[in-house]
Amino acid sequence: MLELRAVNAGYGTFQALFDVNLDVKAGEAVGVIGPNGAGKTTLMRVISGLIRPSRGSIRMEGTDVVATPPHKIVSLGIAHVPENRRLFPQLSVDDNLKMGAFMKEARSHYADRLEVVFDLFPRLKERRHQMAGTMSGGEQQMCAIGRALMSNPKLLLLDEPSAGLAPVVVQQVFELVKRIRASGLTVLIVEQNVQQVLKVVDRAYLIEAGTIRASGTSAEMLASDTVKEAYLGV
Amino acid sequence: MMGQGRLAAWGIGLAALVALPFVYRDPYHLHILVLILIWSFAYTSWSMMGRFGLVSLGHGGFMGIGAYVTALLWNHLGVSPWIGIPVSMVAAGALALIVGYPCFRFRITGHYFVLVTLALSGIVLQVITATRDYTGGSLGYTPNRTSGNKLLALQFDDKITWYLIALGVWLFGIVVWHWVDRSMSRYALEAISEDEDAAAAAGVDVTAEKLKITLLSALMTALAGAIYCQYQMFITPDTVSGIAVSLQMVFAAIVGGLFVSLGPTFGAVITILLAETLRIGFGTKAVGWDNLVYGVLLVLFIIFLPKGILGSVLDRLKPQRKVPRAHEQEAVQIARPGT
Amino acid sequence: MLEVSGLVKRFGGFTAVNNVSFRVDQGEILGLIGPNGSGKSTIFNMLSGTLAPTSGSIVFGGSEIAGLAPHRIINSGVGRTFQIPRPFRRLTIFENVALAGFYGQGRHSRARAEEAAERSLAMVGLPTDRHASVDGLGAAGLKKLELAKALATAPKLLLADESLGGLDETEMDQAADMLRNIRDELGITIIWVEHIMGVLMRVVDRVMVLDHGEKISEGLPSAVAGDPRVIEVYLGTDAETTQAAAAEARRRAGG
Amino acid sequence: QDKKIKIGVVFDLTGPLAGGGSELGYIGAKIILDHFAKTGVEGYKIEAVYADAQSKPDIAINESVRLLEQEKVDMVLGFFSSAQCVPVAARVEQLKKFMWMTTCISSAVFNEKGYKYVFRPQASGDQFGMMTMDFIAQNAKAKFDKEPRDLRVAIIHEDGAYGVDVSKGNEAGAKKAGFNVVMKEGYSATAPDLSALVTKLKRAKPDVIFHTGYNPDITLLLRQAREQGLKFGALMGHGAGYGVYEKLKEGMGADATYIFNADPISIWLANQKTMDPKLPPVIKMVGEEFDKIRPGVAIRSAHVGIGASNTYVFMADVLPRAIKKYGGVDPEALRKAALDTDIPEGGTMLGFGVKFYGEGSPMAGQNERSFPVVIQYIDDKSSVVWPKSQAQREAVLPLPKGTTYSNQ
Amino acid sequence: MQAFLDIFDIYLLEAVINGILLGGVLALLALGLNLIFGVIDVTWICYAELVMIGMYAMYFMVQYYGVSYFVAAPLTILLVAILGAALHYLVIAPLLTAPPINQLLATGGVLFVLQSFATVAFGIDFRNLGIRLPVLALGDMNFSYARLLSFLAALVGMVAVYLFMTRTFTGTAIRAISQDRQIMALMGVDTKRIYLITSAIGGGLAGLAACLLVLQYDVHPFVGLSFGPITFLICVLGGLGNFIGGFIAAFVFAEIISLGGLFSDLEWGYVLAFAFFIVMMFIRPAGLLARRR
Ligand SMILES: Nc1ncnc2c1ncn2[C@@H]1O[C@H](COP(=O)(O)OP(=O)(O)OP(=O)(O)O)[C@@H](O)[C@H]1O
Ligand SMILES: Nc1ncnc2c1ncn2[C@@H]1O[C@H](COP(=O)(O)OP(=O)(O)OP(=O)(O)O)[C@@H](O)[C@H]1O
Ligand SMILES: [Mg+2]
Ligand SMILES: [Mg+2]
Repeated sequence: MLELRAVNAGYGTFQALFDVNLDVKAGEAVGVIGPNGAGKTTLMRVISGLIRPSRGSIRMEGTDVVATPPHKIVSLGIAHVPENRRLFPQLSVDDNLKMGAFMKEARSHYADRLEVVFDLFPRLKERRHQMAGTMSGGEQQMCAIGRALMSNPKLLLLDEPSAGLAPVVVQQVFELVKRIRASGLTVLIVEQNVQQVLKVVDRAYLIEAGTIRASGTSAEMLASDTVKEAYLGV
Repeated sequence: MMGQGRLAAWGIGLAALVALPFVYRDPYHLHILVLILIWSFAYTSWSMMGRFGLVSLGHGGFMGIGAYVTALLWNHLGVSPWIGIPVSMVAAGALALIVGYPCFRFRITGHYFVLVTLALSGIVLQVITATRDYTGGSLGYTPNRTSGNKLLALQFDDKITWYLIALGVWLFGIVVWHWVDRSMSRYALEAISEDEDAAAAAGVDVTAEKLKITLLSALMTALAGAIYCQYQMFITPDTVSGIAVSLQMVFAAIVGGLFVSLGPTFGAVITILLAETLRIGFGTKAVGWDNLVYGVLLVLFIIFLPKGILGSVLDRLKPQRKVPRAHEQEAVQIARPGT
Repeated sequence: MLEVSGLVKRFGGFTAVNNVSFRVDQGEILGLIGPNGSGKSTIFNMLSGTLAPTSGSIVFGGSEIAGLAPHRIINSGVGRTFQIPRPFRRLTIFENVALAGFYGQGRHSRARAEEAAERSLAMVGLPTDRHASVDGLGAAGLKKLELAKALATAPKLLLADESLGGLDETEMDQAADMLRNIRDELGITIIWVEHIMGVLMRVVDRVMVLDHGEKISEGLPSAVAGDPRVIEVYLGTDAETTQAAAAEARRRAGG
Repeated sequence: QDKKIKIGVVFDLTGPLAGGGSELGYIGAKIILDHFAKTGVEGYKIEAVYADAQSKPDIAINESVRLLEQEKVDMVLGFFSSAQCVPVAARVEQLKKFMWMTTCISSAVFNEKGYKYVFRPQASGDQFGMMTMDFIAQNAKAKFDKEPRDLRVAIIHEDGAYGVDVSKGNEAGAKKAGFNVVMKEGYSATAPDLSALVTKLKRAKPDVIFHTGYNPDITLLLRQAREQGLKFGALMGHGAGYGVYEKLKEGMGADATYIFNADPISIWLANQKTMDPKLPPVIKMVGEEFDKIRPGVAIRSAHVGIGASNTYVFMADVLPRAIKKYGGVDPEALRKAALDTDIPEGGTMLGFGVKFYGEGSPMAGQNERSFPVVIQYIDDKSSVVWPKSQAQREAVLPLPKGTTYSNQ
Repeated sequence: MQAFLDIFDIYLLEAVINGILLGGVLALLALGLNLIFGVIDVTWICYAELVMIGMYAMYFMVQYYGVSYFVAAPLTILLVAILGAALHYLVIAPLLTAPPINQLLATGGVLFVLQSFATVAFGIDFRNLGIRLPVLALGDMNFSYARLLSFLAALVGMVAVYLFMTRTFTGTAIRAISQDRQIMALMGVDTKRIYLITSAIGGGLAGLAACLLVLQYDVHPFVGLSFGPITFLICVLGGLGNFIGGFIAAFVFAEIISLGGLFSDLEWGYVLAFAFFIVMMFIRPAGLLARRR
């Protein structure tokens, strides 16, 4: 579904990604792990078009993502839940969700999608008129995921969705990820919470200093020495 | 702190400035120089606040108070400017505190602060106009010429004296700028300008710090107004107060460069010389073209040299010590209070 | 040293903190946990003066501080970190901390502030180089900077809001040790808000649990970790790991 | 070596005053200066340096200083707004340079200042104010059928030097005539809304409104007056904005008819029979030149004539004398020559004579022989209606029934 | 005492109603500015100068080329809308990441440019459309149709803009864009397009204001200065981006100006209005209609 080939990207003169190759197949859940500053967020940004790669190719179901203008990438079926949620703090929950369905294709299904999202997150329905910026961290995370789901995507990019959430909610988030992929959605997820994430994904990549250091199925990764020493602090 | 070389450069520069009128006596050019120095001082005073994100459009008001209170005291009560100027500064300072305190207490920042202060200069302008029986209204106001002691009346006919006075006042402004720049208050104000809550959590009394700099800036601006009045011996509400004057300060300070001490001075030099040259250059042959060109240049400056001319030049000279400002960052994290 | 009673905070019609009372003793580390939106940060905001309580009293070191201006509260010996780091990007790392050292300690002298800055930076493991820019810091560095700023104000009570969110596990362990050291070496009392139970439970002496703005449980980590209500609203399936961590911590403390 | 006189000429070519009449004064002065530049004066070449004061006093000061000190002009000439003349005159006097004002009618420019080098052939503002009051006083009984003390008059004025000055004359005149002054108020000429002023006028119910203003305040006031239904018997304007009929007509259409205006007489209306025979050809020349610059203007504004005539007096009378009798064009020579001026009534295009108050007089520098006239605009023509000696027709007073503002 | 009571006459009522009608003018001006300044958080300090250009456009079309008023009006609205979009494209877009003060200054430069452009192109003359609408007389009180018209236009405009902003996707995107510009692309929003649309609407509203203002005021290059600052204050007084608030604030302001001017010199009306603004900022910093914190 999604394939990255020799992607290089960075900020100004600073290069954050070096020749990254990555594949996500339809219906898969893929995890990306790695220490702080490894380039995980940068990877997500490059896929959703927030920054352009300096070199390399990105294809979504055969379409060249790099050649697509950023605001058209959503239409390819890619939805990105950014790090730190990035809601519109001064808009109500409702309006935030509405923004998620801004695309022409999504507008006609707005009401249906809203129902789906409120089913997933009843809390959002309760708070639908509250300004997003005044909600607690967990509530905001729900809103951010809800917003991404509004566009009815095929591929969901999640950047550290569990950061700062209460244990039950972290649990819920991972449950959610399971459910989301059960519903046929493909998921690419970045996480610090390695133990947890490896339970929900099929495969994972370990990224360090902008390069892919290792990849494999969850079980392989859990067993891998590289991952253990670099990551699990064992 | 200040290196030997820089100290020497300042010394030589100053000596040259002091010597200038004794060597070069063209009265019109001296006149322009005096105006540049006085306005430089006013712009520097504005930038004391402006550089910390406290964009005030109320300084026209402070300048107007400085000029009018001094002149009114002299004409109506015969109070010498030597007393009148401090009184006018106190008046401007008091007004700054009266408006500033609630502003800072109630966290009025950004656009809101700009507009509250804009209303303030509107008020001062309209009050001067409305009290036309005392201030002459939009007609303007002339301090009476003294028949007695010129020094006591702070009225001098010769340009050199005025040049030296203006130079002194300007230098005073630059010294104060550096003094603030090296003080701990600068840290506090920079912090406040980025994030008031976080500054308060570091122990900064946000209201007090802002009030201090506002007071200082208002006092200096009032002084500039009074000096301008004594030099020109004529003031109108439109030339020393009101929104237009405030905007003029903001323009010049930004064009010159807000974050370097000589930026506002540079701004004064550029804007005044530009306006004069354009006006004289186009003369009466192409009426209105001078402002057209001035406006276009202003827009270009701000788009292409957002740190001001001097600021950008200095940046280019030494790129290594660049401390990026928050807004220049590509992806600014939005920190939200309370989460 | 801190005595909070009947603390209430309302936003419009919504009650974020409802009649919460608790006390913290000298030298203790109190863990404050609760679901998202349960009012933890709001309590911190009131303790540090960032928000004024709707009602209730906060007595710190024998005097009432509820509703005082934040800088007063900081000067009287409360230090805080923010959940999302809020560095001053126009200042260098050193200046950030020196600022807190100067103003947080009641504006004594610049020398004393710079000394405090050096000590705090060293304590959290950041470079004491005077020209290093904040922009060079990653997520972990920014959390450390938050802590260094709070320490530089020479607090008697430190309010640490989620210092660890977004850190990897090694970094988390380091941070937890750091908080322990701060208490042990500097004798600073700490209230710590954290969602990572495995780390929190190993460090704290006592835990308080909030839900919907109300206190639902309080006590030793092991007891709280076993409280069914806490498990229901907060810990979920994490309860086992949490209990294990709490048990281990007790064993270590006992042994 | 060429002998020449360099004259700095300052008017407002931009900003609100430009449209208020300053630009027209500039055109008048320039026509005359160009005329003399062709021939020279007593062997002196004439070189004029023009500057735009942009309707701002501080620019006027700057430009005057620049002209005198940088361009090294021998004198400055022109100036439209009294707000500029007050500070500029003080500056020029301080520099001991020569200044010849063509307009700037406020008496405040001279009052008790004791200037030596500043001269103004123009009538002063309070004379304007007195003149219109006198006109109404003489006609109150006949036209309004009211005793003076029953006649309700309102005095409103823009609050610049000019308006204030005229209103003082109005007030003095009203007192002398014994009118009932029901309202007196100043306002800033740049006020964006005057409806409150109109409401106050409605409440005061004046028979006659004495108004001094520039533009756009006059059209704004009269438009809002119409919209709010203000009624009165007569409207007396005093120069400035009221001198520019084109603008009144454009803003008010037919309602501009029957408005009175006190101004120096327009040179095209002045009685040429009693005039020095040298002058009519000059008047014709000015008219022709003006038509080239501004073709198709219905009533040539008095401002053009004021600029032209007052400049002409200097060029044709003062300057030759300075050169011949006092040997040059330095300020001292010009000043002496100006003080010697003695032109009888009928000796200028504006009809009045010229003789300056000398040192020691409170109005030193002011022409003691100037006077304005009252004209009335009727059907796109302006006719002198007062004083009797110059009158060309009977005044229409009060406003006829059926006209917009008529209170009949 | 008697003198004091005399104030309460029919003229007071007239002043009150005149205040309401002046409010209509101000509300109309504030409408477009509120969209630009209040919602997308872009400072067009030269907003009133766009209105000025629109007024000139009306003047020349109607007076010079004899175009009917009702044909000229939509053309003017279109013209100023294009001008608004151009302003954004040329001046604001390069400055979007710069601090807001730079926008203020750059558009301040544009203010100079527009003023002197008008001076150069149209001269300094005061120009008048010469259309005299009838007057509605109620006993001793008179009201001009021109002002009634502005009032209605402001009302209709406000409702339309409000509905657009709250009901449509584009409206929601416009409200969102100032809060997190970078993330808009993730929603499938072309930020450039949203900015251009908003600027064009803002310009169009300025054009609408111009069409109605030209019925009441002379056009000259400096006409913007009379209204610019007040319009900004009204937007803030009403609460930035709050259209109903802005509407009400315009009337409050106009009443203060009108009544203040009735009781004393005209300037005191403005002094009172400005002072009221400052005090209100302390009491209700988020605008007249905001709930208290
Ligand atoms: N806007 C930016 N400008 C410049 N450099 C950046 C920017 N954002 C990130 N970087 C740098 O790029 C590198 C990779 O950052 P990235 O955010 O992708 O890491 P990450 O793996 O997501 O880390 P974390 O776990 O902390 O979120 C880091 O060294 C970081 O400092
Ligand atoms: N300024 C505000 N206005 C309105 N509601 C607010 C405001 N600040 C916080 N709240 C609400 O108060 C509740 C408590 O918020 P708080 O930030 O204290 O939660 P928290 O316990 O810190 O959550 P988290 O663990 O996610 O950080 C939340 O529901 C939030 O929406
Ligand atoms: Mg990241
Ligand atoms: Mg929190």
